Amino acid sequence: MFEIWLPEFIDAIRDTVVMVGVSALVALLAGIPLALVLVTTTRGGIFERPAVNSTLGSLVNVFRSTPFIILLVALLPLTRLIVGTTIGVWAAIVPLSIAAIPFFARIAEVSLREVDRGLIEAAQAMGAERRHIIWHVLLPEALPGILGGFTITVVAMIGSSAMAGAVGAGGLGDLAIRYGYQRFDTTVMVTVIVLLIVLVSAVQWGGDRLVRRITQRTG
Amino acid sequence: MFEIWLPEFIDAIRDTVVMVGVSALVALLAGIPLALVLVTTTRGGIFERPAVNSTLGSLVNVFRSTPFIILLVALLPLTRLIVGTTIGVWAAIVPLSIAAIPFFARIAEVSLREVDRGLIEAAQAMGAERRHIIWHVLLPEALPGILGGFTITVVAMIGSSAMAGAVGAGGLGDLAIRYGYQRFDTTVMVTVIVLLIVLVSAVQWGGDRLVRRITQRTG
Amino acid sequence: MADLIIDEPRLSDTSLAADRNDAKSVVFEGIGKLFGDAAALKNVDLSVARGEVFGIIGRSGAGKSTLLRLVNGLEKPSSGEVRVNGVSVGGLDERGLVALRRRIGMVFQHFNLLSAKTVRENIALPLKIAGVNKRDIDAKVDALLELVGLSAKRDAYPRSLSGGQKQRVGIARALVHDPDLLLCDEATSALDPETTQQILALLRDINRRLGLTVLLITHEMAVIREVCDSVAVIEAGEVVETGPVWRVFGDPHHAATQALLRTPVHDLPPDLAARLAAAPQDNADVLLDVRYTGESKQEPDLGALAVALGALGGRVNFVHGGIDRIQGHAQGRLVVSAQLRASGSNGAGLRAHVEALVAGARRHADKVEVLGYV
Amino acid sequence: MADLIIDEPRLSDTSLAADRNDAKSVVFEGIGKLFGDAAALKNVDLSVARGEVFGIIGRSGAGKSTLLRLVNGLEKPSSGEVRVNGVSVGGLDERGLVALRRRIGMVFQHFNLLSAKTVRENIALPLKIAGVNKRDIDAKVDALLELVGLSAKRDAYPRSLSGGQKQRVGIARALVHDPDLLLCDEATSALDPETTQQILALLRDINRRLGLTVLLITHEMAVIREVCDSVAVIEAGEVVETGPVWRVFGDPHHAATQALLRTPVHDLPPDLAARLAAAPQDNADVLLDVRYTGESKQEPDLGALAVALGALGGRVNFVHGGIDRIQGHAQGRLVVSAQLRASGSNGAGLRAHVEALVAGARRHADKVEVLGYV
Amino acid sequence: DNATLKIGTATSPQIDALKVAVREAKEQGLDVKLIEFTDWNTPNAALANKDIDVNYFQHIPFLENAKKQGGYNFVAIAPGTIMKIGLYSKKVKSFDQLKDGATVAIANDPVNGGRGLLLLQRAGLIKLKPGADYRATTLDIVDNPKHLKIVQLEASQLARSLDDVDLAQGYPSFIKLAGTADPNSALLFDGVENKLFAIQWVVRPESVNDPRIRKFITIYQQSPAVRAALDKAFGTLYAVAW
Ligand SMILES: Nc1ncnc2c1ncn2[C@@H]1O[C@H](COP(=O)(O)OP(=O)(O)OP(=O)(O)O)[C@@H](O)[C@H]1O
Ligand SMILES: Nc1ncnc2c1ncn2[C@@H]1O[C@H](COP(=O)(O)OP(=O)(O)OP(=O)(O)O)[C@@H](O)[C@H]1O
Ligand SMILES: [Mg+2]
Ligand SMILES: [Mg+2]
Repeated sequence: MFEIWLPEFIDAIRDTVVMVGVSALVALLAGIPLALVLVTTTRGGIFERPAVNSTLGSLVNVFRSTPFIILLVALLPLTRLIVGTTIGVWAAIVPLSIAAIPFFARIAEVSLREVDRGLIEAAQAMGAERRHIIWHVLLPEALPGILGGFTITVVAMIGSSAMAGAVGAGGLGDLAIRYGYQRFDTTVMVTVIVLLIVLVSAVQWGGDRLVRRITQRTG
Repeated sequence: MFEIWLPEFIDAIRDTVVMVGVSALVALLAGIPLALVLVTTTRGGIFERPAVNSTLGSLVNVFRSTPFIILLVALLPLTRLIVGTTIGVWAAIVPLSIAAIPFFARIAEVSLREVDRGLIEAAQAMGAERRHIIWHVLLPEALPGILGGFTITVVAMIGSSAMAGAVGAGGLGDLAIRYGYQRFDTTVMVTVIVLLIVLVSAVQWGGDRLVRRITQRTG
Repeated sequence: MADLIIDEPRLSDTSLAADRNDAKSVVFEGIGKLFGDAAALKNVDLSVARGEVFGIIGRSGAGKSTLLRLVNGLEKPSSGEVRVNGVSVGGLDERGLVALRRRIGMVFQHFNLLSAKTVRENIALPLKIAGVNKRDIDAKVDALLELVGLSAKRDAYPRSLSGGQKQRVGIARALVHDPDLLLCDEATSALDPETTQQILALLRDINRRLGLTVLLITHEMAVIREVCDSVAVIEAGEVVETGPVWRVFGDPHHAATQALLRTPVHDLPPDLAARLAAAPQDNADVLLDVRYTGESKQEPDLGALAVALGALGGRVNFVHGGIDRIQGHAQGRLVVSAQLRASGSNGAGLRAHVEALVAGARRHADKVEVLGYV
Repeated sequence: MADLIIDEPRLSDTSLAADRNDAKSVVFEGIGKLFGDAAALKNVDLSVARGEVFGIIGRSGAGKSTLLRLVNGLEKPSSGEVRVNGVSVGGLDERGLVALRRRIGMVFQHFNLLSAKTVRENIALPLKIAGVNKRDIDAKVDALLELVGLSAKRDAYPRSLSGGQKQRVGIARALVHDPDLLLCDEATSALDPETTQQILALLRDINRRLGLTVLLITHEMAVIREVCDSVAVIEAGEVVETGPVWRVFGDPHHAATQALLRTPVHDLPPDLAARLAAAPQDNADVLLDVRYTGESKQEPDLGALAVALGALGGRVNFVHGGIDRIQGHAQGRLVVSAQLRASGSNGAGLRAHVEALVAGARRHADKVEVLGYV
Repeated sequence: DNATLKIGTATSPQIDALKVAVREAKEQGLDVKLIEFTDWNTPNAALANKDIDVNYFQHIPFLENAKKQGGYNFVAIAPGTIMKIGLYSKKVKSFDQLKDGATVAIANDPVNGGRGLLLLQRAGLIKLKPGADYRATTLDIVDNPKHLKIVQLEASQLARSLDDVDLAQGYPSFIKLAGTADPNSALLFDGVENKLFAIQWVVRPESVNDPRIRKFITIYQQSPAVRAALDKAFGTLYAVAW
């Protein structure tokens, strides 16, 4: 059986890694700025602007409220605009990213919110502009939490990517559902789930190690 | 149209609130102890036991790796044992809870990990046993982060609850998928999504308020 | 003989700095600050001259930190106005505030070091955000690390530093961008006396050479004596006493000031206090409290005092106390025991004898008081 | 006349405590502590008697906090052994360590208050975890709040406290469970002199009444003088000097100790230093450094000194310095200027004159030195 | 007895007709509860667990496979409707216009994915392993002369993909609801004549003679209102198998 399935597995692993990898990168690059805006525009924040904050907060809530599969459909036009097609791995990356951004932003927000007020004051006292505070205080001080949150996000995205099968993107999760689950092929299902566990464990292990490295130095 | 749909909507809201409410409670009650075990048994933790830690970490990874729908079916025997049925809202609560526990545990873990070492030392110095440290230091000091993480978990569960349709449980997300996604009924879909947004915003608002209340006092 | 008591103006003196520019550096005008319902500051009026080292003292919780934090706008006053170099801090926009703060250094009571940055990076930050080039930053940071004795810890993270090391990083960070005004909130509280001396010497040196104005909160009265030109005493949110250090310390008027200055040296040691009797006894010594306020600019004349006390009596012992020199004024308090040449048990005779001793001592000191008999 | 110089043993004295139980409270034996490659402590041997107030001083970064943290096992030694009440801390299991720690109070250098608990709850915690009932907790906490002057802040959270208020909460928390042994890491550094006095009086009182043993790190030498029985000086991780306070402070041998004691009072004031000449000039005063180590248990005889200095010369001025009483020993240093009755410009004559003055002064003091001429 | 009859179904446009039948049953004194699953396995699991009395979502081949894999002991007691599926395209008018390497979408669910492949084989576009039945997967393709790129999409997603693929398997009902094409415009239909693909009423063996189930099936099969609802959902693109 394995000779037949091996290429499928390899494809699936590649698809998952590409889907999750690219979307995670997008979520990281877009989620952190979003989290920063959410944290800094809130009441008492360094860019206090309650109107912006509540507008953006609502927008985030809209994306977080919509079931992923519906978001996926609703975003089809955008997906087509960005990647030129609505099917395949790249088409899945668009909704995956867009769902992951607000998710990760909320997680990063929690960590950013907990940065000691005294450190922000120290930066203010030395004449730091707000961008300096973000760059030199908020981000580095919240880094362990943000990284921990990113690990959670990536693992959650591996989960969501299973639903990407709906747009024919493939990947491990889709393989497990379509072949293993829906066709009662337990061997395939178990194999795929083991692969998923390995992937998730690798992500978790890497994330934990990084966090531990940082906190061992910085406290 | 509304006269027909109103009871459906009301049922769906009730189903979602029950499903998410009960599962969230379970996730809270089981996730926090799990997070505490993860944090305290790690290297340098107060219950340092690397073997327990990595075993439990792996178990958590297994649950987090498995696609929700597969988890749901795999858990059917357990579900029947616990709630006596494999269909409906209560049958959805079991897999929802079991998926939410490791998710929330990982989020809470991030916050618990960041509790100042000096505070743990202060408790140790006064002869606190480890359960005291957990109860009087780790939990209260990480509370804002844990609450923020719980908000994220509840919102994510509102999302996952859309999949409860697999056991015929209904709820808002399921309604949106069945009518909006599978039956192309945009009106119902949009209505349901608006309801979901209201629900999610309420959860987020409540969570944020609570966190703000706590941090305003405690810093 | 050269007169020791020349009131040589210190180079850091107000008068000199004022020559350069006679504007005030910091002015508090009618400041009130409420936290919720509780008033942390009430109707504070103070002004700090340019080039001056200005001390702020007061009991724990009096409002000192709050006052200091108003200067660079970390705290907004509930009423009143703070002006720095003539500019109202409350009226500044974001950009103005940033510009102002770049001319101010601040040492925090709780250090507030960035845990994710090394000692070097912490100290370099004010320069980095000001856009100074890397070479200049490195040179400046290395020089300061040397000055505060932390060269060996340059690449350590704050969590592995001792309390005093952290505090020194905070001090270096506040000085690295050559501020005009330095705010110190108990900047030497975690330092040993020797390191404290080094830091104070550093501050004094910068103050002297560059005309740095310093606002300094401390609980160590010795620090005030050492480096401050003026001092303000805050009690329950109000300024109860202010003026040149020698005057305030030499002759404290307010109960709060007196309480702050009542250190071990100024208090009667417990072994003496325990044995003090109110009435004279046979063969007893009289215990006198002899004070020099510095007002007279007279150096305490030990010979004359001893003669005055010993001429009529017997042995004159220096039991406790001391003389400090603040800004060239010698001031302090001596607790002296003078043997009474007893006139038997004659109370009236004894009393007259004591009165004569006191009168004699008064000629050579600012205040003399009978503490009791031992 | 009653002799003032009775060496009355203080109630907290080692000797008395030793009567009760002659075991040592804390013993450090061959302690080494490495952080990575860096040795924070090297071969430390020390012992603290039961009922003693033991001071630890040293430069910033010397290893004081590390040493203290070994006592309750917050830090594990890299080598050597710490024994508390005869029990090796390293050999204790979890339960034993908890039991030990419940008999030890600790005041942290950085307070370490729980931010999520009110002042009351912070102070109550040691009792709560020990399972004391609520009534007793409340009574005890209220009493302590009163003692440290924080009754008004009982329901405040730490973040709204001033530095000194936080520190007082830390002190109250360390005392609330009536420990046998108290570890204080700069417990009064953020407190004003008056509050410091109150806290020290409190410690002294508990020490006296209940035989509390105190290990105390401080940078305030006055605190050591006030409350400590013994003191150890740590320099670069090693104990370089230890003994009763009056002896170590009266006659410091090691350079580190001397440096720590060289406070403003013990240093020559800058205005004097600037005018000091090495050779005598016409009409000059000789500046003498007169020291009392307390070894002789003699009270400084001012009369005799003044006479000795004034008999041959003229005016005798007390320029600087003071006398402290440590454990009943009067010790300190007077900088005295004595007018030279000039024998013209005759150098040899002058020198003989000065030598005579010094010889006269030596009869009444422990050490006399010529500082120079002004 | 008059305990509520529980019917499980997988979400599909069938549901409206079933709802009509439920209403009629109620009028006739039979209390029926319809449980809609959004999954293909859980209706069988629920039936085995006695949480439902009958399910109506699968055809015989799917049932046989489920019985084998899941160890279920089920009986199909009556046929229901047969749905047509077709091959739709907005890009080409006939199969020979399909370019080399064209993208073709088929269903990703086990009930219909294989049917799609069989239809492609019938259209002469691919060749499957000999003996391949409805369970065929892309792995069973032995010949693909046009190098078609076959993607598998969710049933309802197929209807949305017509703009992005050259050819798609389609359910007329979804196409109708989505309005992306004329449901009748398929290039090729899988005929309703294949009774194997009729949806079955499936029960546990002990319920074969449950009068409530029989009564409900009768209503479903005979009610004109149900028929009208079916017509509304599927137009002419279905057949009844009874
Ligand atoms: N966790 C750590 N990792 C690495 N080095 C450390 C750590 N803790 C302390 N050190 C180093 O050990 C030395 C002793 O530190 P310690 O805190 O005992 O000093 P200290 O005498 O209490 O100083 P201070 O008076 O400034 O508080 C210092 O050089 C410090 O940098
Ligand atoms: N954020 C705050 N919220 C409420 N009360 C506050 C806050 N900050 C300070 N206070 C209160 O205001 C008063 C003055 O505080 P401040 O920190 O200025 O005192 P301080 O003079 O610096 O005392 P210390 O010498 O102990 O540091 C205190 O009673 C304190 O409890
Ligand atoms: Mg303060
Ligand atoms: Mg220390």
